[in-house]
Amino acid sequence: MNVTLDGETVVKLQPVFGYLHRNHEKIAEGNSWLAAVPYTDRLDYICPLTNNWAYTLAVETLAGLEVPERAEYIRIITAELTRLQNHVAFMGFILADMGAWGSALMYAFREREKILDLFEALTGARMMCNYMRFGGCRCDLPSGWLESAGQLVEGFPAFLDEMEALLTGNEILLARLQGVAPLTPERAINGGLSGPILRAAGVDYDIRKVDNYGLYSRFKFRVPRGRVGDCYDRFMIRVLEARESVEILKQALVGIPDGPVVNPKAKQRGFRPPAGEAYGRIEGPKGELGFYLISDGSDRPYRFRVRPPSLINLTLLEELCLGTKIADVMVILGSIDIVLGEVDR
Amino acid sequence: MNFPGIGLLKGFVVTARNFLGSYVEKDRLTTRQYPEERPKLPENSRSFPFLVFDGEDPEAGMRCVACKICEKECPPQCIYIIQDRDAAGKPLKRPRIFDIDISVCMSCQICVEVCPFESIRMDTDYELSSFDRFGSLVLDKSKLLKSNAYYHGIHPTEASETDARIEADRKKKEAAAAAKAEAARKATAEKAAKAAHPPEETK
Amino acid sequence: MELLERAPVELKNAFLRVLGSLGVPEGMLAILSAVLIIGTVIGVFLGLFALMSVMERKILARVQNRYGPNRAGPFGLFQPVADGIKMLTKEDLVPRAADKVVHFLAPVVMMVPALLVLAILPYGRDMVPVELESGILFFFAVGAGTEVAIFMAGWASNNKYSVLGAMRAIAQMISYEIPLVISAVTAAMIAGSLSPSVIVAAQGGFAAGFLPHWFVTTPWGFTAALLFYIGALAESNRSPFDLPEGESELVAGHLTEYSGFKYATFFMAEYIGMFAICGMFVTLFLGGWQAPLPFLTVVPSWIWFFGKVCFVAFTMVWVRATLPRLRVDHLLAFAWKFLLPMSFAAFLSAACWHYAGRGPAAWFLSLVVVGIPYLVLGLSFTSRFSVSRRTYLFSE
Amino acid sequence: MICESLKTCFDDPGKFLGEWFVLLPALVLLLAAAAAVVLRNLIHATLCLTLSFIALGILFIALGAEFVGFVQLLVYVGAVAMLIVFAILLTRPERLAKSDTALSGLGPAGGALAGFVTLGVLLGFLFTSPIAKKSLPGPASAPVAEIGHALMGDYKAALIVVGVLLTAALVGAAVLAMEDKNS
Amino acid sequence: MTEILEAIQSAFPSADVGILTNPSPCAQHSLLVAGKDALDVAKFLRDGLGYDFCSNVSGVDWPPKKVREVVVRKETVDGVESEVKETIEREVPGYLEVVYHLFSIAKRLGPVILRLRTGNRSDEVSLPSLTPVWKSADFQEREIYDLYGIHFEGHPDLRRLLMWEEFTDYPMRKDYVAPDDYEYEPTPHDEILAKVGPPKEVA
Repeated sequence: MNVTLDGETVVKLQPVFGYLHRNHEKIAEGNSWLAAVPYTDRLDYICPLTNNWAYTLAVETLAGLEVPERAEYIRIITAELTRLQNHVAFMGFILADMGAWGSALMYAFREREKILDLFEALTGARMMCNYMRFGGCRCDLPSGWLESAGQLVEGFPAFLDEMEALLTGNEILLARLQGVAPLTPERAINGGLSGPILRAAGVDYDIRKVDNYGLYSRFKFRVPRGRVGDCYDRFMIRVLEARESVEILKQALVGIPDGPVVNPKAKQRGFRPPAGEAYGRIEGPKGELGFYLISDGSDRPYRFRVRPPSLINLTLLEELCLGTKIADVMVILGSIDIVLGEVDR
Repeated sequence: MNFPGIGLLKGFVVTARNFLGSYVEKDRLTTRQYPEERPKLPENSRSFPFLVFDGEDPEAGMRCVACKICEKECPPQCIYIIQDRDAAGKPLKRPRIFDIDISVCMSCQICVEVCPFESIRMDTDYELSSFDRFGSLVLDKSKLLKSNAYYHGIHPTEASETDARIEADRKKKEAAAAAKAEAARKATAEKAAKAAHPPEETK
Repeated sequence: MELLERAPVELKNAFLRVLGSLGVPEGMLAILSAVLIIGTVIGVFLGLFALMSVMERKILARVQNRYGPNRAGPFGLFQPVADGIKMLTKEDLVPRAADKVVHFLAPVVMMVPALLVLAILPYGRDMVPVELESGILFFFAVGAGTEVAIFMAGWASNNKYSVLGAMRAIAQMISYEIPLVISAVTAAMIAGSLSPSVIVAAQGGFAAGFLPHWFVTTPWGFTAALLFYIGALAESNRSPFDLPEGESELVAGHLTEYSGFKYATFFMAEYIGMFAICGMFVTLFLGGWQAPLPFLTVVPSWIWFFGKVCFVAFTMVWVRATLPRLRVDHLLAFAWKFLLPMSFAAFLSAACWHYAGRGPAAWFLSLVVVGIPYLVLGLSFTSRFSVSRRTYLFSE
Repeated sequence: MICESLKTCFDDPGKFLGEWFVLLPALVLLLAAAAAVVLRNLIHATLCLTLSFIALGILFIALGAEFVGFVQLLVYVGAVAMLIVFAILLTRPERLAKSDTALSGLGPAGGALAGFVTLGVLLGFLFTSPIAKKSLPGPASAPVAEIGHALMGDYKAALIVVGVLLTAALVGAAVLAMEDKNS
Repeated sequence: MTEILEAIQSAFPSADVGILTNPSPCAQHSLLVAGKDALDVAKFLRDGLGYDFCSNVSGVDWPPKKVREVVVRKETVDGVESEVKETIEREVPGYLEVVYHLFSIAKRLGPVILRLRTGNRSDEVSLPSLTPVWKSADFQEREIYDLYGIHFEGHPDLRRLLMWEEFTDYPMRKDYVAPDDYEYEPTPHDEILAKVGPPKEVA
């Protein structure tokens, strides 16, 4: 981004995009519906499984496919694991931005590696999972996966306490985060913010509670909301959400039923959804991730549009940064938590 | 008690615990010395595709029949198949050229899913870097072909499931063939029987 | 053990006697002994610098649950050799629009104070390279040279990042020099003289058999040591105060346009400066070469000195691994609003401790005199960031 | 003469150094001050000024007045030089490389004249007034403690006055800075 | 959806707003609004009905396409009335379209889909920008301008979002042909195919 300074304070700020633009939508329109799934891994490469879920959810609303219960449970478990590792990685990244030389980052990545190993055991790849299919998941859980996931979820609160001891009370961190770039709820809604940043500004809007997609209504979990909406709130909301995800995981790992993993009637290869359009969205770790699909009955999507939470959360970046110091610009950009794969698509 | 600086002290305690812990607990020292300690990959981890052949001779036992479904379905279009023809030019159920350009392949495993003949599977070997950007990054048929035993080595459960499925298909086909042969035989028998008695009806 | 204690000095004299017998004139011997001392001191500190550049990365790594450099040589000990060769072979770019002369002079001017300062540190029982009557004053007088060097580096590179970095560095060093000087003067006041060896001597002896008389054990001493430590961190641009060159948005501050061996000289000057200020911290508050326990005096004194210096350097790396960076206005506000009044409080409490007879009663009196301002100032400073105030609403 | 002084350097370096040592920083001082005046580039001029401060500090130390030398180094090099540099940096950042006040024709002649006149007056004063007659006092070996007592003892009033003056100056600077911040 | 339409028509009798049915099972019907009164409808939707969250803005390109229709025409052939089914080819003119998905945060209401259509695909390609109403549409409209070429009036800072400034064409349009002047990167399969030569036709 081009930042114009007057001494230390920011006068003008213009974000510049397009360096990682590979026109994901044009590629998807050239390939079949199934071939688009591996490309969704590359959108927000920190949370591949939630991207897959958003795309398959949109296709299921388009074609009206039902998803068996076991597949819904697996989807919720993998999505919550992804949210966990994304929020933990966020804590590490924002500390690295503030110059803490990577110690919080390394602890976060130590835990994230365990989650990625689980993904590799299930889907075959740590980050490029390509796991969800229309009407369910590609393959069932390997033996012993649930036990290791249980162990991980068991040990996670202890790790979160350690991270909070290192971070939340730290006076320097408080001085640098509190009171920086506050945001009012109306401005956040009008600016199209979604996800943890919107809830940090005090708006109670979590798509898992609003749309109740994918059996989320069956699990008891709380949605934290901030009051001031500054960088510290955005940081704390993610810490509290990580704890809520651990709650959901505990309930899901216990209650997972047996049964088919994919809807037997759904055809994967020559899949031709009926003509029409659909907008499906989920609560991704970074915000509302939506897919707007238009199909004209052929085996290629006519229009494949991704609603990128990272790009739209940057709409208010200039407004937040005016009048702050350079060191704050780093912290504000860090607190919005963007991934460039999703910003530029 | 909340006197100023308590947050910093707690932070120091955490880093100290990690510093001392890295000498004591195994969990707090996670680096793997790669060349010496190889990572133990989980069972269904995947790197690049390879072709499975049964029995000993790679060419003869190859399962692939060059139906080109995987070539169509591959998202980045990195598979090249040219069907084999015998001397008379009649297309054979075997690929003459089967190249996978692993510099383009994103190991998404869709070819494995769509292949009706269970002939392409995902390998786990990840040390494929080479100096030559063109020649050695395009694996031709000879480099791709690996025996079913090797397949059992890397993905035991998946391999046994595939074998079970192939067994079931073969048995079903034999049963169908036997039933067809049976029906054909019955039909010829009736025809023969009809041929034997036609004179009565024509009186 | 006595021999080991006097080893370095005896070695030097023996060497000189051999030379003397070879007919070298008397005058030349004096110069030679001076050169020998300088050589050993610089050699030791360069060795420490090399060791420190590896140990810092290894300690940081261990804090972050990983190994740190262990490929170059056993346990990565040849890493400094590798870094040195890399620095030597790297191309030394000088920007076209830069001010060539000043650009070249900056690392030299940076190196001079870092080395000069080593002259007055008491390394052993009576092993002080230069016995100066006002050693502490010399330390700060020469220390001021680094600011000039940083300005020269910042200005000569003719690039806006380095000017910004240099301005920040100078503002930071000036505002942290005052608490540094006052806390050093507190220790000097109690010891009654500005010369380091007298200060170390004043910290000799043991109270109640095992408690050493170090200044850090007294409440005013502990606060003065803490303030000196924070000042030291700021003075050598390390960890929470590495604003000038460590910022993620200031590229590398005043060092942006330096590469190759000039960058290595800056790097070396920073480390030797850090060791020098650790040495001063040890001399002023941790009892220089005094042994911590009575029966431990058998161990030669200079081992204690370098042991303590390494321990303080370890804590500096530990701080660097934990704390994020301060923002510029917090940095300056912290210096002027918190450190300065606290150093006056420490000064006052040292006086109370002295005039109340230095006994346990005096100990509590000075604790009170230092404790109250700490709580008052601290709470007023952190009242703005009340952690507990932030409650979060949860909805089902 | 050179070889004779070299000989003394061999047998008694202390005496040899003592003699020449005093002149070296004085020479550097003069050269740096001259350079500070002549140089066109302002920043180079400031750096030469700092060099002259350092040379003055070393001169004091060479004459034995260690305390004063170190204070000179600390105060002038540490703070005053920085002050001058900051002042230059903040006031005229753009036309800094080339200072446009070139030495016009009349300038150097007038300067030299003024220089010699002051030199004459100084020398005249030096040789005539009674104070100069007294022999140069030996290297002042006043230990720091004595200076401390003197400051706190008979020069108490002077110290307090200087203190007040300094605080007044600081307060003035703060008000000035405050003013143009919100103007 | 119908009550929203009534509300809009009661508020703006002159506006021409229609409903577009969506054949897919999820039945997310959309409101087709003419360009001229889009701003008023948008303000009304935001303030009147509480749809304050504009979640998604997408551009869609509908190129002109031939539609074959069966038309029943009465024809008197030598006095006899007869109906003749005739298939005539009608050319439906192409247009560019912008789709807004609106949600209400407070009332937690589902997507209201607003569609604006341009005159045609070549010269009349301007639409009123809704960024003054919803700030979130800012970057997304810039992206549509960049990839589709729809010019948004009233947009505070209409520049290309993803492409570089000098880029002239609109890549997401259906009739976009990728220029082949990008730095040609020799890919391995060209060589291999060259070596193998085109598939030999039957001799």
